[in-house]
Amino acid sequence: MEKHEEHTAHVHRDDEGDKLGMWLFIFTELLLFGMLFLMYAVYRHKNPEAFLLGGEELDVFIGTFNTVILLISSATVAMSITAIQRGNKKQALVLLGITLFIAVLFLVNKYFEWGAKIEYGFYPGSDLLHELGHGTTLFFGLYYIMSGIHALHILIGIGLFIYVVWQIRRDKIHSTDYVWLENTGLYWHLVDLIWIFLFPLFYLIH
Amino acid sequence: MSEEKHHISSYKSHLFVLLALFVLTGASVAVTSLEMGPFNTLVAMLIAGGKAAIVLIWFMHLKFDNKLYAIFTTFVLVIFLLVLYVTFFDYSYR
Amino acid sequence: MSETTTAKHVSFLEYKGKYKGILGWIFSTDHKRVGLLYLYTMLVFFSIAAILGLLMKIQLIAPGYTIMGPQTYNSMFTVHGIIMIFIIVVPGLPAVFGNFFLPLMIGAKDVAFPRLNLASWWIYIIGILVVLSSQFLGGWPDTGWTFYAPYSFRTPANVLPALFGAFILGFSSILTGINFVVTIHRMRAPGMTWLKMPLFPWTLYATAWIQVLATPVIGITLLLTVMERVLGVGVFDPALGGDPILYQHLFWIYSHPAVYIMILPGMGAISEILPVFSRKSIYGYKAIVLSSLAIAFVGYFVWGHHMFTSGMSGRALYAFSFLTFLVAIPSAIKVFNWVATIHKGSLNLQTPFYWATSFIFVFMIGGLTGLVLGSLATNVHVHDTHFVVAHFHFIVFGGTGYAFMAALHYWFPKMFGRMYDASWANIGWATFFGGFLTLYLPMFALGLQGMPRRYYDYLPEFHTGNIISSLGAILMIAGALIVITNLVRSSRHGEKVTGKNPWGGRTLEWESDTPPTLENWDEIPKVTEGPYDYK
Amino acid sequence: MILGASTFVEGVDNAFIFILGISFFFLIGITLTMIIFIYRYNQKRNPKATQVKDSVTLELTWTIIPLILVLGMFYYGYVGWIPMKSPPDEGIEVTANARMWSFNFRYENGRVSDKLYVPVDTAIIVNLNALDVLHSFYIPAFRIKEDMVPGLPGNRTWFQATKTGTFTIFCSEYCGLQHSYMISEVVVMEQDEFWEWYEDPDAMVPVIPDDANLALLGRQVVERNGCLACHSLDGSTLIGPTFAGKFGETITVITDGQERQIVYDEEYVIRSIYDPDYDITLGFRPGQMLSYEGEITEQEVELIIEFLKSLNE
Ligand code: HEA
Ligand code: HEA
Ligand code: HEC
Ligand code: CUA
Ligand SMILES: [Cu+2]
Repeated sequence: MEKHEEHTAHVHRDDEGDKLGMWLFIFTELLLFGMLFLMYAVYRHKNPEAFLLGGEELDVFIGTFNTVILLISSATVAMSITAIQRGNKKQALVLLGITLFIAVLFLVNKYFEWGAKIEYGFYPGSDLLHELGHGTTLFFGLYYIMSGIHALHILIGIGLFIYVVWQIRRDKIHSTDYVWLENTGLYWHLVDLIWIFLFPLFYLIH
Repeated sequence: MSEEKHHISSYKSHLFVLLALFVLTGASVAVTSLEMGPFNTLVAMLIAGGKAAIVLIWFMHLKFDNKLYAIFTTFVLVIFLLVLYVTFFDYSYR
Repeated sequence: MSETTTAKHVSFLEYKGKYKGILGWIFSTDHKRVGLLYLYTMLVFFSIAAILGLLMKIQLIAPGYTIMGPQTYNSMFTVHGIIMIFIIVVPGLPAVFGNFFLPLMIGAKDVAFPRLNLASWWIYIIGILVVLSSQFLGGWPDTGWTFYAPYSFRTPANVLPALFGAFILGFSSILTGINFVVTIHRMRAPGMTWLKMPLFPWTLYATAWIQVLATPVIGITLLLTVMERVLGVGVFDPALGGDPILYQHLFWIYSHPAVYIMILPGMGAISEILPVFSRKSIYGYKAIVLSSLAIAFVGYFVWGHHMFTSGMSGRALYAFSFLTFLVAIPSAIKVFNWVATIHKGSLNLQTPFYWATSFIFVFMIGGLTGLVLGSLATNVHVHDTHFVVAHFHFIVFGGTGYAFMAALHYWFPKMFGRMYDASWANIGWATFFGGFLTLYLPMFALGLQGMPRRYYDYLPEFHTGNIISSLGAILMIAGALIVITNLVRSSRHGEKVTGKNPWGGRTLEWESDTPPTLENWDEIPKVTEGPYDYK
Repeated sequence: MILGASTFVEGVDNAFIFILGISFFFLIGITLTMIIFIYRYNQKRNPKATQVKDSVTLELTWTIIPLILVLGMFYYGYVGWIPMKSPPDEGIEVTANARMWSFNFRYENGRVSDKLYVPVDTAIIVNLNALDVLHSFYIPAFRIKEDMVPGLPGNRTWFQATKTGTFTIFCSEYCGLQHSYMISEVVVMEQDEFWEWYEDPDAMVPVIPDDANLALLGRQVVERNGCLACHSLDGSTLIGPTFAGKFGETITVITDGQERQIVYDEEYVIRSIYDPDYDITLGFRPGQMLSYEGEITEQEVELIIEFLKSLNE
């Protein structure tokens, strides 16, 4: 029996196409969060007072801190791309290391923040929320859902970064082939982008 | 496609962008303590929009990449805002 | 690539890769094989859902209990709806013919992300299994395919698998969409400018954008419904302050654009078939392109027409009604252009042409009754009655389904290298068409009389219509069996097709071998003419 | 069109006629054109196709004419519908309550009925209220339909009947198992007949004659309130536990997450009706049955108990 060539997919490389694909994926994410923002808008419109009061319960300091570190991590990712483009592997790895560290730090902060809230009695279905009424229930319901899904994205981002770091060390990602890093970077900026809106909407309303 | 020219942003420009983002973050925290009623949210959203634009344009490279991405992104935002607007045809007049 | 040129000349049906037999299919990244995988999967689940439809019609043949109790009936239309919408018509033409023919029609070797493409199929299968697992995890859901809050978290039935499965199916849809947009942007053959691209890829392009931009909405909505049911977060539950109408908004923000996901590729297929069988270039190419894009865009903002009686504000009602009428115009433009295309043609009356023209007929009925639904005063009367059921069967089944059949017959020789039996195909079509009209036309009358949908039982005054309709279902199933048997048989035993181009089509796919080879072309074709240049 | 008996009928039916008229015109016109083309330009008759150039004028024509027509459709739909959204200031107010799977109607004077009784030629404003899930209030003969949404205050519809008689009310929003049996009637009466009914003193505090069959009256209460949708009388399990042969038995319930044994006695039945989630019978879900507080009077509960007792015999 004659043997046929195995059909391999990646005959041609198309970085621009990969990037377009990533952008399209980002659009889906934007709309996914967009709908959560839409829900937020609707419920805030219906329960303005409760949302203001709910906002007071959240810690502006932790929120600001998380915003700042997330911004820094966005910058380090962007810089790591510059580093790779310049062929500076070591710098790229350091910059990505910082990003990874910050990503973990963000989650640790979230963990403590959530932990404190839950201990206090603010969690979906809790008696405290029940007493505080519908608006507050909604505020915290949305808070948990939105920051939870956001945290999930951070987690996925961490996974992607680990993969990218590994690939850089194996020299699979280098100064002429770095679209993986670029796309991971885009993804990470998206995570930042979402947070830029979550922060004022939940922490800064008084 | 590696033949296509790539724009390489310098570290310095990234740091400038970061600085701008810090300033805006500070501004939005500071502004919260002012009493402006409904405008508080508006201002907060405008600042957040500005930050988002900065991230999109510089960090996400919309300025230097194929213009297509910028067009698509605008288009997506327009759709989202219109959906939001149309939804409020219901909620504003209930 | 260094290997022997002979390898390239084996048809995609026969080449051997790393795996043998069925594994060579389910692990193949070849877009043509992936397309056929979708086709076979759909065939199976379409049959299941069709049988559920038939059982429902038998139940409705007389008032009261005939063959099942209300719980069974309610889960039947739910599962029927979920399968038909999320598993059959949403992936529908893009997954089958898009996968198979998009690269061929634009002169590419494969889609942009072949492995992702295969992954989409796997995700699709997983989604299906999760949806159907409810059968073994405590019974079928009974919410209707719309999962309206708050019933979907109040019902004792098991809705979680269905919600979760539909969520997974959404991913498959998104990935296909991304794949197609990138393919079309990046992989058109040299010389194929946007305006030299055939119409089927054009509609796939518009569809893919809707898939990318609308599907996440249903994703998050279903996820929230899951959370609501499990954790009681309160976002939709009125008992906790949530707004059930907001659920409907979110659901339809996806599901209305989704109906255009279903119909646009069908329209594209019809726009391919009519010129070929008229030996005449399509009338109003640009108008059809523009109207596809317009449908995709305006289609985002009309979702509220499913909610005219939901308790929304009056202002929202007329805004949505108005926009609904606007979105009907591009469809009208298409119909006129199709009819103009066959004007002065030299019509070759073959089965695909019959399906295509009957498509126009049933699509008009479906679309025009859509106008009845889109107008406020009339919608209030017929909303949630069998009038709506008739509307969407006409337009989903009559539209997408007929287009699917037309496309299947049209591309059949290219896909399998064999020809179907023409006389059986025509007999099948005629029976099917007759059955279809008998089945669904009476439902319009029932709806006007006021028979609500999702009714297990009905008042005696609705009896006549239901009897006719049920008999129609049986006739139609007979027609469908003829059509399907003929196709299945012919795919193995039909007459071999020798030439590349049995119909004389002018689009690129007809320049590939029959059936196409592994990588479609030895050399990527160069395009100089428009897609429908008949001289 | 079908039977119509309210002031909305004309506007709605006009919209129907306008839209369906145009639709039939296009459907028949286009279909005939296609058939003629298929006949005329058949390959046998017309072996050579004539290529036709696109014409922008033509494209614009068949964009603009349908556009004008659909704007007309929008207009008729709007005009037929706007009165439905503008209830008059004066009229009889009725609150319609829906629950799985029955309607009841409460009048301003406190009278509650499972059918909607209204006088002819009078505006009736119906406040729509749902207790558990979505339902919909649909009277085909009046051409009105509006969802009953739990937790949506101020949702209402109105109508003015023009004919006396009895017309069906459907629940047209899917609401679960017995959705198709959630049917009631609107009885349109002459004015004076209605007011007589409305002020019927017996209806408010029904006098139960000494020799009445209490169990039978109890059965009527149960039927009227739609209990039998969930509770069978033959021992089978529907949504809730059966009524048959239960009274006086010891059953297992879950109270506050704790299982306990309890006697199915009068007190238990009263609590089950007024506070059903207090104890949940083992094997059932809370939140299915809702309290009937304020809908079923204590007197009626007593009748129900008599009826339940009678099932043991
Ligand atoms: C393939 C899917 C598909 C498509 C393409 C459409 C197309 C349209 N649909 Fe349909 N629709 C569904 C699938 C689809 N629908 C489904 C599944 C439901 C029910 C969901 C559920 O509740 O379960 C539904 C329900 C539905 C409703 C809600 C009904 C209700 O629940 O009350 C409405 C209301 O406006 C509506 C309107 C329309 C309109 C105006 C179009 C238009 O796009 C149609 C345009 C077409 C034409 C107009 C015909 C061709 C033109 C001519 C012949 C020329 C002459 C034309 C003019 C003069 C204008 N549809
Ligand atoms: C694609 C969409 C689709 C299709 C094809 C059908 C097909 C059928 N449907 Fe379905 N239907 C829906 C989508 C569809 N339906 C939806 C979305 C709902 C709403 C659910 C809800 O309310 O939640 C619904 C609801 C619905 C109801 C209403 C229930 C109610 O409200 O009370 C009824 C009642 O009779 C019904 C009947 C039928 C029947 C008899 C068929 C028959 O025509 C089926 C007969 C099929 C054939 C004759 C084809 C046989 C073909 C094959 C075996 C192979 C196919 C091959 C390939 C695809 C390659 N359907
Ligand atoms: C929507 C469905 C539904 C309706 C309507 C309904 N019930 Fe129930 N009922 C239930 C369910 C479910 C239970 C079991 C869970 C519980 O105890 O709350 C129950 C429990 C009961 C019980 C306790 C029975 C036992 O075996 O433990 C009584 C008594 C009862 N219902 C009476 C009534 C009466 C009287 C009516 C009408 C006025 C009524 N129910 C209407 C669903 C319903
Ligand atoms: Cu109540 Cu359907
Ligand atoms: Cu729609």
